[in-house]
Order: sequence, then C-alpha cells, then structure tokens
Amino acid sequence: MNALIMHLPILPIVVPLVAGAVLMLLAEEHRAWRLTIAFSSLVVQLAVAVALLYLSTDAVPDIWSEGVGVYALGAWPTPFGILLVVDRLSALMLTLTAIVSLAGLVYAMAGWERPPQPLHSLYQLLMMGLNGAFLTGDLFNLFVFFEVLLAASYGLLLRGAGVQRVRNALHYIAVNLVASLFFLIGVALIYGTLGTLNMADLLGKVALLAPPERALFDTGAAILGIAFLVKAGSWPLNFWLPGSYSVALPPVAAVFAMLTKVGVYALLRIGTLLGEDEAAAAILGPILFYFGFATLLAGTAGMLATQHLRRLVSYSVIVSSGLLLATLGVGSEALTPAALFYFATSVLTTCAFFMVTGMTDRTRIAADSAAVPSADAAAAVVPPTPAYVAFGVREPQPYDTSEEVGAAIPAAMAFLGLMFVCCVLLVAGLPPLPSFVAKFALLQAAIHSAPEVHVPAEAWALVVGILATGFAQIIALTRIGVRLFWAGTGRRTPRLRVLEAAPVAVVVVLCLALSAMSGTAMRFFEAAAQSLHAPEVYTRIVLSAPGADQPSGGERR
Amino acid sequence: MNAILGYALWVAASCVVLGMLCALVRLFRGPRAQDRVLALDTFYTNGMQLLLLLGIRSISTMYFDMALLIALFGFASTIALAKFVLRGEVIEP
Amino acid sequence: MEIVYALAIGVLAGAGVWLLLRPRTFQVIIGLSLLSYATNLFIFGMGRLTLHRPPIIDEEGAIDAALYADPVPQALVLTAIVIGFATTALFLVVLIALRGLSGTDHVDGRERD
Amino acid sequence: MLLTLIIVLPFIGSVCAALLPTNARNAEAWLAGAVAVTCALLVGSQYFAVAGGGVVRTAWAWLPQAGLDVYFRMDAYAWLFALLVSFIGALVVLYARYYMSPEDPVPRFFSFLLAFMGAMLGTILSGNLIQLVVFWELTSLTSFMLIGYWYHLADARRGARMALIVTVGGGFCLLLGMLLLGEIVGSYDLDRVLAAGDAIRAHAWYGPMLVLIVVGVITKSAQFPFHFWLPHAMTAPTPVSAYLHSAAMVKAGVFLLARFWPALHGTGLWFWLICTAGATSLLLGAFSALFQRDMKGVLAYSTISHLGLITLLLGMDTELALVAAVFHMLNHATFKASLFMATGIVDHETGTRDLKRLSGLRHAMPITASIAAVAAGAMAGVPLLNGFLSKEMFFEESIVAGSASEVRFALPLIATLWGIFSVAYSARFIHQVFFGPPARDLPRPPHEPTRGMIVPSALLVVACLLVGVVPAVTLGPLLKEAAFSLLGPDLPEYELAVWHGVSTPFVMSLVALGGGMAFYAFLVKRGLAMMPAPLLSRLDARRAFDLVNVAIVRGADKAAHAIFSSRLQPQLLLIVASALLAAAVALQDTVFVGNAPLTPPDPLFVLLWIGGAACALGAAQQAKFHRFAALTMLGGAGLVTCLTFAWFSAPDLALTQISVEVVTVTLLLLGLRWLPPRILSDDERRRTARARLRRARDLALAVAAGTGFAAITFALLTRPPMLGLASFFVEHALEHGGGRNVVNVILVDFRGFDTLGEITVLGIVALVVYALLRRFRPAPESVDVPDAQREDEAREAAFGAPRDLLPQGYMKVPAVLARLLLPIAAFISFYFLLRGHNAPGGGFVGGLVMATGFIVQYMVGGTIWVESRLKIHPQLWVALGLLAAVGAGMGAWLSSRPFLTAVAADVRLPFVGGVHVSSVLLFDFGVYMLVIGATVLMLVALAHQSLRSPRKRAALDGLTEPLEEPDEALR
Amino acid sequence: MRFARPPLVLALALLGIWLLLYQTLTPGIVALGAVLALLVSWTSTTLRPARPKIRQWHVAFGLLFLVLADIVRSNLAVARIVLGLERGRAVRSGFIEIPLDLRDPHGLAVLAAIVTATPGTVWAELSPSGGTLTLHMLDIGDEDAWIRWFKERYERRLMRVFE
Amino acid sequence: MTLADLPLWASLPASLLLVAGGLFTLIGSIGLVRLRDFYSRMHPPTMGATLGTGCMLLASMLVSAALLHRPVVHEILIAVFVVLTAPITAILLMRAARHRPRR
Ligand code: NA
Ligand code: NA
Repeated sequence: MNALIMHLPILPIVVPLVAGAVLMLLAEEHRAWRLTIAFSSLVVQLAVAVALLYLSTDAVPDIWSEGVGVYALGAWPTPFGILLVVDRLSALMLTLTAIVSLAGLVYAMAGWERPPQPLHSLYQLLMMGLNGAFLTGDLFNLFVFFEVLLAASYGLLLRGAGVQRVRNALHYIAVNLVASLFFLIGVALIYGTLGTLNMADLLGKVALLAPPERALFDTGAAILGIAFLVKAGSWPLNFWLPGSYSVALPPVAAVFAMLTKVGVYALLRIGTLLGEDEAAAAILGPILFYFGFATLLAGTAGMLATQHLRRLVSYSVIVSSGLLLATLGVGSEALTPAALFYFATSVLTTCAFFMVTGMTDRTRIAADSAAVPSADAAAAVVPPTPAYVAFGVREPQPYDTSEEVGAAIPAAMAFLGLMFVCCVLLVAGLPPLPSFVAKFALLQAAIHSAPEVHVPAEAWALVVGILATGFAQIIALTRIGVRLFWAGTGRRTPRLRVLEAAPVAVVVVLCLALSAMSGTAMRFFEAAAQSLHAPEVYTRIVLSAPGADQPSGGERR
Repeated sequence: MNAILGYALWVAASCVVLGMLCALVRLFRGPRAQDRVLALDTFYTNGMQLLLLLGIRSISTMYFDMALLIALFGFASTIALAKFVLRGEVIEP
Repeated sequence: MEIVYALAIGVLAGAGVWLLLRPRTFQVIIGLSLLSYATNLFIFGMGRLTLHRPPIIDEEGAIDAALYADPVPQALVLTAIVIGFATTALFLVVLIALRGLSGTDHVDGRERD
Repeated sequence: MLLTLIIVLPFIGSVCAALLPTNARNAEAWLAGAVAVTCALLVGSQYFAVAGGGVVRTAWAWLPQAGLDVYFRMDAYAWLFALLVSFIGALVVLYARYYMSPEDPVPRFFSFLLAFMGAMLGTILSGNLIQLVVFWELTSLTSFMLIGYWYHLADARRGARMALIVTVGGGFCLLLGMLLLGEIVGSYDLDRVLAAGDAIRAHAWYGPMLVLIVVGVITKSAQFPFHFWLPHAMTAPTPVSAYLHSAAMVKAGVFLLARFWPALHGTGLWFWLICTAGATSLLLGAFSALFQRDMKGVLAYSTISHLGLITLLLGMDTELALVAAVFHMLNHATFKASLFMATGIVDHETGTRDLKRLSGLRHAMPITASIAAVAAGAMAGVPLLNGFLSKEMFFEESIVAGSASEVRFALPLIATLWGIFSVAYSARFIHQVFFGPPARDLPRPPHEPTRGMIVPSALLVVACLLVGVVPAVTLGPLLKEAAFSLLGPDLPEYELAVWHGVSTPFVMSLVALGGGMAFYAFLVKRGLAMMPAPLLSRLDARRAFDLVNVAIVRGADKAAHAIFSSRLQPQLLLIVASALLAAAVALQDTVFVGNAPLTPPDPLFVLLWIGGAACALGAAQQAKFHRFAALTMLGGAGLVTCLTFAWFSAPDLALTQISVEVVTVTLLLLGLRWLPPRILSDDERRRTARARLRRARDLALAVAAGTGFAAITFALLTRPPMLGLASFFVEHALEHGGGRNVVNVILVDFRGFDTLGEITVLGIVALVVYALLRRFRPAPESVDVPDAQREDEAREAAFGAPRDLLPQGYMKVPAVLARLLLPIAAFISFYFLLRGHNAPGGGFVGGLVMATGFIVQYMVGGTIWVESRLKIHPQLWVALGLLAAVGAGMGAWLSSRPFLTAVAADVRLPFVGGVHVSSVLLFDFGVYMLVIGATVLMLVALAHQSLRSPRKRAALDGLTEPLEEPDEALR
Repeated sequence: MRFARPPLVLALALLGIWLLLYQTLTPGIVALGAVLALLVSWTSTTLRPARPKIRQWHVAFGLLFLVLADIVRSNLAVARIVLGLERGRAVRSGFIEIPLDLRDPHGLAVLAAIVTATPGTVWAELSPSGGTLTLHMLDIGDEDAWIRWFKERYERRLMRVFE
Repeated sequence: MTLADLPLWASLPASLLLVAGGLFTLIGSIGLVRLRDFYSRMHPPTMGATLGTGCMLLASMLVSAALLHRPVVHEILIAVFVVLTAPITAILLMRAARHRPRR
C-alpha cells in the first residue's frame, strides 16, 4: 500500500502508456477486450487522480508536506533529474482530464470507435501526454509531453478523414509545429541563460541574472509565452482552432476540451513562477490581459457569426480561453481561485457540449456532410479505386449508425433538449449551473479588487467583458438552439444510445454537483491559488525533495 | 617535425571542403536531376572524408563510426534519389 | 566561429520562415525542416561551442566537467530531432492526403483566386 | 426549513411532471395543482410568523467565501407575494387542465410551469442578493420555455427568444448592479442591505448601481424602453400569460423595486429614472392597448401600462405611493389573470382572439361575458372594484408627489390621461367581443366552456369584487402587514375605503371614466375602432428585433471574417510576427556581444557554411518549381548541419542528424510522387502587384526572423556557459550512470523520461500515418504509374515475379549487392545499439540503421517481392518497443525505487565470463525496436499507396500464387 | 524451405565485421558476435534467397589485388584528364559494348563493383539477355584491345570464381 | 596522447597519404564541375570515393596503429561498404541518364 502511494504520481503516465501499447498489439477484432482495457485504464487514472487530489489537499500530511508531492524519476537528485510534481493545481488537472476522457470514451463506445482506426491507442496516449504535461516539473519534459499529446491529437483529429478534416488538420499541425519550434527556442534560451530546466529551480536563478542576460532570458520566456498562447487558443494566434475543433468527431472534440487548457495551465504554472518577480509581472500582466481580452471579444464575434453548432462550441472554447487569460492578466491574486473554478467548469462544459453536438447532428436529415458521421465516413472510406484488392485486405467498415450499440434511451428529443439547455447555461454562465457561480465569483473578486490592481480599468473591463460576452453568447446560442430544436420541418428524433446519453448526463450532473458544492470546491481552489501565488513553498519542497539526497550508487550499479 | 601531420591534415581538409563546394556548384547547376544526385552523392562522400580527417586529428575512433554511418546513409539517400529520378517513385510495387 | 555559427542559424531560419509563408504544402514542409535545423543548431549552441571535447569520458578517476562539451543541450537536441522527424512525417502524409482529397497542393486545399 | 420546502416542492413537482406520460393531463394537473395548493397552504400557515414585522429565515452556506449563501427570508411583503403566486398558480393549473388540448405534450407544460413557480417563489423569498439573481434568471429561462411552448409557430419562437434575450440581458445588468450593491454594503445579505440605505446613497457607485438595477427591473417588468417583448410573448398558451404576464413574472421587477425601495429611494436619480420609465410605459401602454386587434395584445399593452403605473408610484418617492404600488400589484394580478383566462376561454371556444371578427358573444357565453366585464371594469378603475381603489391612491399620490417636484402639473395630467385611455381600451375590449351582433364566421361555434375553465377566473373576479367593496376586511390587513414589513415605523397612516368623499382624485376618476367612454364612442362612431395605433404602429418591435438580429449576425460575420481567417498563411505570418515582436520587446536592453572567449576561427568552417547557406537559400528558392532540386539541397544543408555537430564535439548529434535527415529525404521523396506537377509558366502570369507586395512582406519577415535569430544566438554564444546541470551529469555519468557517453546516459538514464515521451511520439505518429494512409484517396491524375516508370518499363522490366530469387530485369545486379547489405546493416545497427552507452550511438541510431536496411530492400526488390517473403509486423515492433521501454522503467518498482531508476546486475556466463546486464539496455532496446517499427511502418505504408494504381493491380491480378497481405504484414 | 542451412560464409564475414567494429577479442564480444552472426545470416536468407557459390578462393584473392592496382592506375589517368594534362591528344569518351559470357548474378555484381570502383569506366547497361554489357568510358583508346583485355583480366577470373 | 606523440616514421607517410587523398578528392570534385556531359561527370567522383577515401583510411590506420601500438584495421569496413554500394547508384543513374527524356 505504501509502495502504491509512493508510485502514485507516475501512474497517470505509465498506465495509459502501457494500455496504449497493449491496445496497439491487440487486433481490431477483439473489440470487447479493447474496450475493457481502454475503459479500465481510464478508470484507474480517474481513481489515481482522485487519490492525488485527496493527497494534495494535505489531508494526509505525513505523506506529503504542504500538499506538494514530488516524484524523482530515476531517483536522481533535484534539479538534475526529471521530477513529477503534484500539487493541487496539477491534481485538479489530472482529475478533469480523467473525467473528460472517461466521458468521451464511454460516448465513443456508442459506435464512434468502431471504424478500425487506432482510436483507443491514441486516446490513451493523449491521456499520457496530458497527464504528463500536468505533472512534470521540468521545462523540457513539458515540451516532450506537449508533443505526445499533440501527436495523439493529430491522429484523433484525423479520424474519419474527409477533405474538411484533413484540411483543418493540416493547418492544426502546421501551426502546432511552428509553436513547438518556438517552445524549443524558448526552452533553449532559458537553459542557455540559467543552466537549468527544472521549473522550481528557475525562480532562484532568474533573480541572479545581470540585466543583459536577463533580457535574453526574458526573450526566451516571451517566445515560450507565444508558444503557450498559440496552444491556449489566444487571438490572433488561434485561427486554427474553430476549424479543427469543429471537424473533429464529437468524442474526440470532447477530450480536446483539455487541449487549449494545457496552454493556459502552462501559462499559469510558469507565469506564477515568474510572476513573483516584479519586473516580469509588470510586463506579463498587461500582455496576457490584452491577448485575453482580444480573444474574448474575437471568440464572441465568432460565436455570433456562426450558424453551425460545432463551430459555435469551438468559438466558445476561444471565449473561455480569452476569459481565463484576461483574468490572469489583471494580475490580482484574488481572481485566481475564481479563475480556477471557471477553468474547471469550462472544461466540463466544452466536453458536454461537444458530445451533445454529436447527437444534435443526427436530428437533421439533410445536413452538411461534415457533421453527420455516416455520410462523412461514407465519402471518406470508399476510395475512388479500391485499394489493396490484390492483397485481400479488408477495407475499413464505414460508420453504420443504423446498427445498434447498446440500448436507446426514451424521450430522446426531450433529453437532448434538456442537455442542450444545460450546455447553453454552462457556456453563458447562467444559473443554476456552476459556470454562473464561477463567473459570479470572478466578478465579485474583480469588483472587490478593482481599486487595488495595477490598472483598475482592466478589472472593470473584465467585469463588463464577462457579462457582455455572456449576453452575446445567449443571443448566439438561443438562435442556434431555436433553429435546431424548434424550427424547421426536416427534424427527426434521433436514436440516442444509453452509452452516448449517459456520459453527457453524468457530466451535467457533475456540474450540478459542483454548483451545489461550490463552497467546498472554492476552498480547494483558494488553497490551490494560494500555493500558486506562493511559489517559494513549491520551490522549497521541490528542491528539497526526498529521495533526491544523493544518488545511491551501490544500488544503481 | 610532427607538425607536418597537422599541416597535411589541414591541406587534406581544405581539399575536401573545396571539393564539397565543387559538388555544390554541380548541385546548383544541374542541369538534370541525375547531375544533382551525383553531386549530392559526392557531397556525402566528401563529408565522410571530412569526418575521417577529424578522427585522425582527435585520434578518436568515434569519428570513424560517424564516417561509416555517413557512408551508409549517403548511399541510402542516393539510391532513393536515383530511384526517384529513374522510376518516378522510390518504392514501387 | 561564433559569428559564422550564428549567421548559419540566421540563414537557415530566414529561409525556413520564407518557405513557411509560401502557399504550397511542399514549400511549407521544406521550410519546417530548415527551421528545425536552425532550432536544433540553436539549442545545441546553448551549450556554447566546444572543439575536440565530446562528452565522452575517456579518463578514470576525478573528472573535470569544464573540459567537456555540455551534454545537456546535445541530449535535448536529440529528443528534438526525433520529435521533429516524427511530426514532419505526419505533416507529409497529411499534406499528401489533402492533395488527394482536394486535388491541389495549396495549403488551404483550394487555389486562391 | 419550511421556506426551503416551499421553494423545493415546485421543483420536485417539475421533475415528476416531466417524467409522466405525454397524455396524462389529469395526473399532471393533479400533481401541479397539489403542489401549488400545498405551497399556498404552507405560505399561508406562516402568516402569524410574519405578521407584525416578523421575519422567517432559513440559511445554508453555499459559497460563503464570496458571501453567497442560500438564504430564504420571508417577511409579510414576501409572504403576500408568495401567497399570490402560489394561489394564482393553483388557479392557472386548474384552468390549464381544460385549456390544453389532448394533443399538447402537457408534461413539458406543467413541468416548466411548476419550475417557473418555484423560481418565482425563490425570487420572492430570497434573502441574498445573488441568490435572488439566480432565481430571477431562472424565471427568465422557464418563461422562455413556456412562451415557446408551441414552438412550431414562428411567432412563438421569436417571442420566446425576444423575451429571453431582453430579460436575461436585464438579468445580467441586475447581477452587476447587485454585485456593486453588495460591494458597497459589504454583504449580499438583504437585511444588511436594507439597513444600509444612507451608506448606499452616499456611495460613489450609487449611480451606476442604480441604473443597472433599474435596467434589470424594467426589462423584467416590460417597461419602456424594454417593453416591446411583452406583446410578442402573447404567443404563449393563455394559461401561461394569465400566470406570467399578470401575476408573476412581470411583477418580479416591480416587486424587486419595492423590495429595495427603502434602501435605494430618495435621490433625484431614483425619481427621474423610475418615473420616466413608469410614466412613459403608463401612457404608451394604455394608448397602444386601445388599438390592438388581438385580445391578448390589448391585455399585454394594458399590462405594460399598469406596470408603468406601479413603477411610477415607486418612483414617486413617497411612502404612501409605495403602499399604493404594492396594492396595485395585487389588484392588477387578480383582474388581469381573470381577463387572460376569459380571453383564453374565448379563444378556446371560438378559435380566434381577433376583436374584429369577434362580436356579440354575450349571447353564447353569458357567464364568461360577465366575468370579463367585471374584470375589465376593475382594469378600467370602475368603483366598487379593486382597481378603483388603487387607481384612486395613484391619482392622489400623483398630486402629492407632483407638488414636491419640478413636474408639478405633469403627473396628475399624465394620470388622468392614462385613466381615459384605460377606460377606453377596457370598454373597447368588452364591447368588441361580447356586444354587438353575434359573429357568424367564427372558426368554431361559440358556447360556454367547461366548468373547470370558468371557476378559476370566476374566483378571481369574486376577489376583485370583494376587495373592491370591502377592502378593509379583505386585503387591507394583509396590505398593511406587507407595507409595514417594507417601511417599518415609517409606514404612514392611511385608510382603504371605497368612499373618501369628493376629492381631486375622485374628480380625476370621473373625468377618466367619462372621458374614456366618450373617447371610445368617438372612435367607434368614426369607424376608427380597428385602426392601427397612430404613430406607434410603425414601430414594429418584431421587425426591429429581426433586423437587429440580422444586423448582429452580419456584423459579427464581417467582424469574424476580418479578425479570423481560415487560411494558413496569415495565421503562420501572425504567429511568426508575434514571436518576433515579443522577442524584440524583450531584447530592448541587452548587449549582443558577450565577453566569453571565442573559439579560434577556421576558414574551413566558413567555407562549409557558405555551402550550407547556399543550400538553404537554394532550397527556399527552388521549393516551388523544382521540388526535387530543393530536396537535394535540403539534403546538403542537412549534411552540413551534421558536420557542424561533429565539428563541435557532438558525435551523437551528428549521427542522429544524418540518419534522420536521410530518412526524412526518403520520406519526402515517397511523398513527392503524389504531388501535382508544377509548370513554371503556370505561375508567372499571376505576378500581380499585390502578390509582389506580399512576397516583399514575407521576405522582410524572413530576413527579420533570420537576423533576430542570429543575433540572439551570437549574444548567447559569446557569454560564458552555465554548467549547472552539465557538471553533475559529466561527473556522475560513469560512476552512477554506468556509461562513458554522457549524452547517452542522459538519454536513457538521467533524463530517460524525455526519451520515453519522445519514442511515444514516434510510435503515435507511425500509428496515425498508417491509419491515415489506409483510407488514403490519391488524386486521380497521380493514381497511375508515373510516366518515368511507364517509359522505362516499356523498354525493359526492372523487376520480375515474386517467385524469382532475383529480379529478372536490370535491377538484378543492384539487388545482389543490396541484399548483401541487409545483414551488414543489421550488424552495424547492433553495434550502435550495444555500445551506445559508452560511445556515440544508441537505440535510436541503431534502429534507423536497421530500418534503412529494410527500406533499401524495398527499393531494390519492390514491395510485392519483399512482402511475399517477409512479414515485418512493424506495428508489433512499435508496441513491443514501447512496452520494453516502459517495462525497463517499471522494473525499478520491484526494488521500490522510482520509475526509470536503473537496475543493473553482473551475470557470469559459462565460457563468456562476466556480463553486465542493465535495465538501461532494455530501455535502449525498446527504443531500438520502436524506431525500426515506426520508421518502416511509415515508409512502407507510404510505399503501399502505389498499389492503388489500376495498372499495377491488373498485373497483380494475374498472379496465381496468393501473396501475403502487405497490410497484414504491417500490423 | 524458407529457412535453409545458414550461410556459413556470410556468418563468418559478419563475425569479421563485428570484430572489426569492436576491435577487441574479449570472449563476451566474440560469443555475442558469433550468435548474432548465425542468427542474422540465417534469417536474412528470406530476403536473400539467391546464394553465391565461390569455387576458387585463391583466384578471388588474386583478383582483389589486381583491381586495387587498376584503381590506382585509373585514378591517375582520370586525374590527368580532369586537370587537362592530356591536352596533347583528343580524349574520346563514349559507350562501348562488350559481349559477355559471365552469367552468374554474383559474378556480374562483382564485375559491376570493379567497373564502378575504377574511375574511367562506368557500368551503363546489361542487355536483357545478359549477353552484352555496355560501359561508358571516359577515354576510349583502342576499343577492341581494351575489350579483350577486360574480358581476360576480369571476366575470365570471375567465371572461375563463380561458375 | 596527442598527435605530437606520433613517431616520424608514421607521420611522414601518413601526411603524404592525407595530402594525396585530399588532392584526389578535390580533383574528382573539380571534374564533376568541369566535365561537359553527364556520362563523363560520372567518372571523376569515383576518384574521391576510391583512392581519396582509401588514402585517408590508410593514413588513419597508420596513425592509429602507431599511437595505439596495435593494428587498427576497422577502416577497411568503410572501403568494403563503398565498393558494395557504389555500383547500385551508378547503374540507376546511368540508366536514368540514358533513357529518361530531358526534363
Ligand atoms: Na368586434
Ligand atoms: Na568507375
């Protein structure tokens, strides 16, 4: 048991990796086995994430002190080896990832995963990338995990082929490749000026830099920041986002809910580390705010402009990114807990909403081909000339939505409508769902701290921005909702399988629970924010990590 | 008088690098695809020789390994390019 | 040598950026390759330039780290090279797929008019 | 606790109602009715607790950190309204049971009706400002669902959406207002807010806060200028209108205004803001009501007008006006609900609500006619009905309040004018429907409805009468309690009586009654009774709403087009430019030349890079029209990079760079076959001025990027190195890492975790490439065998049949040689794999050597030949490689060390001697396998695409011997 | 049938390569090399089904030294041509056709290696029947004499080794 | 140990070999530029690949052997490799040149 707790932090990375590799080995015919492995892996990840979340609250102080757990890979001393660091923020991210992915997987079991493409493997490896990115305490290792998750996301995005999807995937890949190069350049500059890659080690060393070297370090940080802003979907670096998210299959898009958040997470993590430095904070804040605010407005404009639900949801992802960035940019520590609350709800929102879009697409009979899996897949699957005929390879089966996978739910339309409404409320921040609570907390904190922040106008702009975009989102969402559910004659009641409906419902129920338990949740977020803004604790614990005393030579050789 | 080997190394390296530049001239001039392939192949060969010279200079066998690999991969690259020029595809059914 | 090294990176990066902004997929992929050469050289340069001292320990007993080239950037570049190779391969296949589906090799899948 | 039950009960009822079967009208009605009656009884039971200024409270912590608690608070004012809402709710349920047709999906109706009731009760009973907003927004949402109940009607959809957008927008304003209010007071607790009136009024934020709250209120209560949604909400089923648009939802605004009256009133801003909205709505509503053709339209505008009256009263700033306002809220709810019900009956029984078509219904439906007439009388302010009493109070207060302000004569004038209009439209309403000759062309022959529809409206009318005749023993005491709970000891003395003697208000009433009747008579006589409202009819809110909607979409679309692009180039341009800009800003005060000693210059290196730079620039220039040339130049640049690594003491890098570079070139070549041919002349004529400009811009950016990158590089290269990590690694590699090659020890041990991630990336990509290519669809013109091959093949076959030991064509000699290379390559790869820990090499390079060996076999033998003899199963290699690497990491768990801790042992073998076995080697072996698998998988999957050529297939079809499936082989 | 007897010559050659690479004769390395050599040579027969039969090893060795000498000689000759030292006479380059009796593919491969390794001659084409070999020569002197010399010096010896 | 430790008996021939190898390579590369047609250009690079590389390999063997006091022969591998692979590319390129129409 003790050993299990000791190795808990590595499990979110090893478990999906092993599962992904085993799934590669397993032939497509063994569907039941594949599903079992994929599912149990995610369940384990969820359990581990929840356990880490529990440990991170400092509930068991004799295991981790002050809620920070450190896992020294290879038992090398800090800061030379790579460390995994679990604190409240990363544990929260792990939990969200596990929830979202579990929901997405169950949803996918309703038939989305059937065409023989490596969904399950990629799915697991995406989890590995996400979990790794959230856990690692090393800047370059963060890059590696970014690449893992991106590579998996490329594959998942390309599922189902089709010209739209491939086109958007190409853009997505190109943009991310460039961003990754910037990431590398930034990391290299930081290493070149500081000689370290450990995030906790950065803080102390930055302070020692002379001004010219400091400028070089800042350049590295700035380029790194641009890379993160690209990943976070910040305007004007986010043109790739609406296209690629809206063509991804719904269960895939549902887990993509975490992807932009990784960028925000990285900004938050490294930003708060550097934010301790007055000079850095003075530059970082306004930049984040203006990028964020522009993103907020741009995303809203996109939502208002689009007539296509998935695109609209994609723009809502941009809006939430913008809101988070702008909030972080205001530079008031009082805003962070609420921002984290909003972060969590927006992940769940996006996940639920993308899953809903997969079902609403089926309500239309003659819809555009990009939206309906059966039509789309048929176009993509049948090549103009039959391939591999000479070798007798089975062509992949097209999606066959007529075939039943599991039972259908009664009152499908009512359910769908209800879920849609919940998603609308979640996106727009209306009660009683938790995004209202989060936005309220944000507004309250912004108003409360407005007189004290560097630029009070930023706080007020944020307040107005949050409310105005919420209102605009209502306009956009009701328009599309009314058209989808109320207007038109070509509507039909889709067959919704329990497997599709259940995860959406569960996520919504989770949201309701989060809303009801706001007080408890907010206490957690407050503690998380507090530790974020007191990085010296994080730094101290990480740099004095146990097991990092000295390499135990005898055992190693 | 052992500086002589140093000079010899330098002369040889200069010859090799100049040879590389010559190969590049052909690479740019073409005119046909096979000229470029030939030029690149020569470029690789000269690069391999440069590593051998570096190896002699630092009395280290690891440069030999690198030279071996350049030879191997230079060949792979050349055959792929040549195959493409000749057949229009590198690997055919 | 430092100035030559820096200029080399500059030229590679400049050519890469130029190609990155071109409309043809093949141009973009060549540009990405050149850019990753530049980036790899850059990362490597973070360990500064060292002649004739590869980080391969050939002595016994006490080891003076200052005598060897910095191995860390080298390790980082190795990882970066591999990842760059993988993503380039993927990009290539996607661009071929796009070409197959859209009939053009324009990055947007349609010719600009 | 009881309060919570009052709120929760309707919501539970709502959920239950939603779960009942579609046609269960009776069950639904019983359920909803029971809930409403229970609520009413529960509320009623609290009378003695709230009487005399008592307050019932229940609170739970919700988000205490932000001051948001679940806090239900009932004083007499709230009690009165809660009673009203639940009582009328019960009546509406009864009415709806008979009103709704069997085809209507009633679960939805009753579910939302109950939810609405719960939200309304929640609004009324909220003791926390934010919680109040929560319920407030819930009423908007549920009313949206109710208004849009018959969503197959376009008007219903539009009306619902209009109502929602206006009220939710107002709700957001209210939220902000409440946030400000809470911030001013320091608490969202209603008690504390109400006690902090002076502090609030004195605060700098008072103005904006009040404006925001008032906007929230007047949107909800359909006051000018946000009144337009209410008439369009009349598309709701009539029970909904009877409930929402008379008693409940629209009252929420004025309810709130009265609730906060003690804390907020008493400033010029308050007076002007609220009086303006109220007075405008008052007149506008009354005037418009006079010209509506739809019965519900009349009622809707009348509601606007009456709510305007209430608003105006609240704005007047006198205590008595507040009492009058509360009184009129109740009165209006009773008569308006019954009027809506009567309208519903008419609609239900005749099939139309058109005042022009309807006529003389008093013959067919006398009871309905009587009920409607009495209720309309109350609406018009006829004596002995409840409307009269509050109207009198209004008239009186208009005089009192008017005298205190600059608008001395305006208020009584407005009041009288309103009275005239009210009488006129009430008279018109009754006269047009129930009097005159019986209508002939109605959709259905009219008759009295079932008792279930009559009873609720009759009860309400009785209430109007009772209150109107004996106010002091009916509503009077309750009103006093409510007013006391609002005003406390400030409550002025007043008397509810039918007869106050001949006073100015009474005269005004007479004028109104007489004037109204006369005005209507005038209109009828002139045949103007059915004309559209003068001036106002041109202001069509529906069209305006649609236009605004379209404008928003268009505007947003334009904006989105301007600020987003679906094209790749602008995106990449922006990203690169942003990074440049960010770097430029950060670099402002650095010194680009450091003081570290430089390495001695070497002309050979300069020459080398002249070549390298030429290759890079050449590749950039040729990549469009001479892809092949560009590719060779890329190879040149790659080799120079490799040599540079070797030059500066990075042998591992040189090895990896050269191997990756060659594999990449091969990959690109494989891809080149599928790209369209490009002819130079295609493009030349497109060199427009704009294109030139674009190229100049890109060139500038490229030059800037290159220069910047070079400058940063130089700045760093000329500074002394930071050896923090390096010295540790160098010093410990041999002792603790067991290897002499520090780079390799870093890769597989110190930072093996990076490598694990890196090979995962490679594995993923291979998997994706394979999956994508299985569904690949080549462009039609590139499906066929390349021209080069066709011409060549016409001359002499290159290959032979798969059965041949060697190719029969000219590939025979190359094949003999190349096949000898495979075992050699295998050995070289083992060598690099095994000694990587101590010298340059390692699993990655070894793997690429092996993979290249395989690929060369494919090149000289052809896919079919190779795969008919050998199954490689690269996917297996990938998976096993990953498992080996991760397994090597997990091995450390056995000795309870962290993941990836190296575990080593010295084993003695017979004949061979001591062998050093280490988990690190297994890790590197995993890397080796994965690299082989991934590389082969990608290259071969790409090569397989040539099998799609019909010509090739035709040839293959002729083969008698069945071949292995190449795709299977790839698994 | 697919896994025939392991080709021992190849295995030995591989072991030789292994030891050349490692430059050591420690038992561990030798043992590992031997095992790997057997394994690799054996499995590689699937992709290398055609196997040479070398009959006269001594001829092969003799040929090796002949070729080394020829390489040096032709290198010098070509250097003269490149540097323009042959200004006195017209250097005529072109294709020549050699009637060939050698049929063994491995023999042909070695011939190709020889021709290629000698500057001044390049393997251009082998006729489909295998009867005619076309070479490109940088400096064609007496064509017939050279063909005779070529056949005698290389082809005859190769036929003795391989056929 | 450094190059300065090299005895003269080794350094002199090694130097000669190196210079010769370098010159052969350079001449071969010059030939690649100077000669007029493709077929002729096929010949000179072989000089670098064979004698150029050969001389350098010999020099390398000589130096290593002299410094390490034992025969160092692994350089032979490169020579074997070059000889094995050169014909393959030559055959393909010649065929391409002879039969592919000018592009
Ligand atoms: Na009428
Ligand atoms: Na030759």
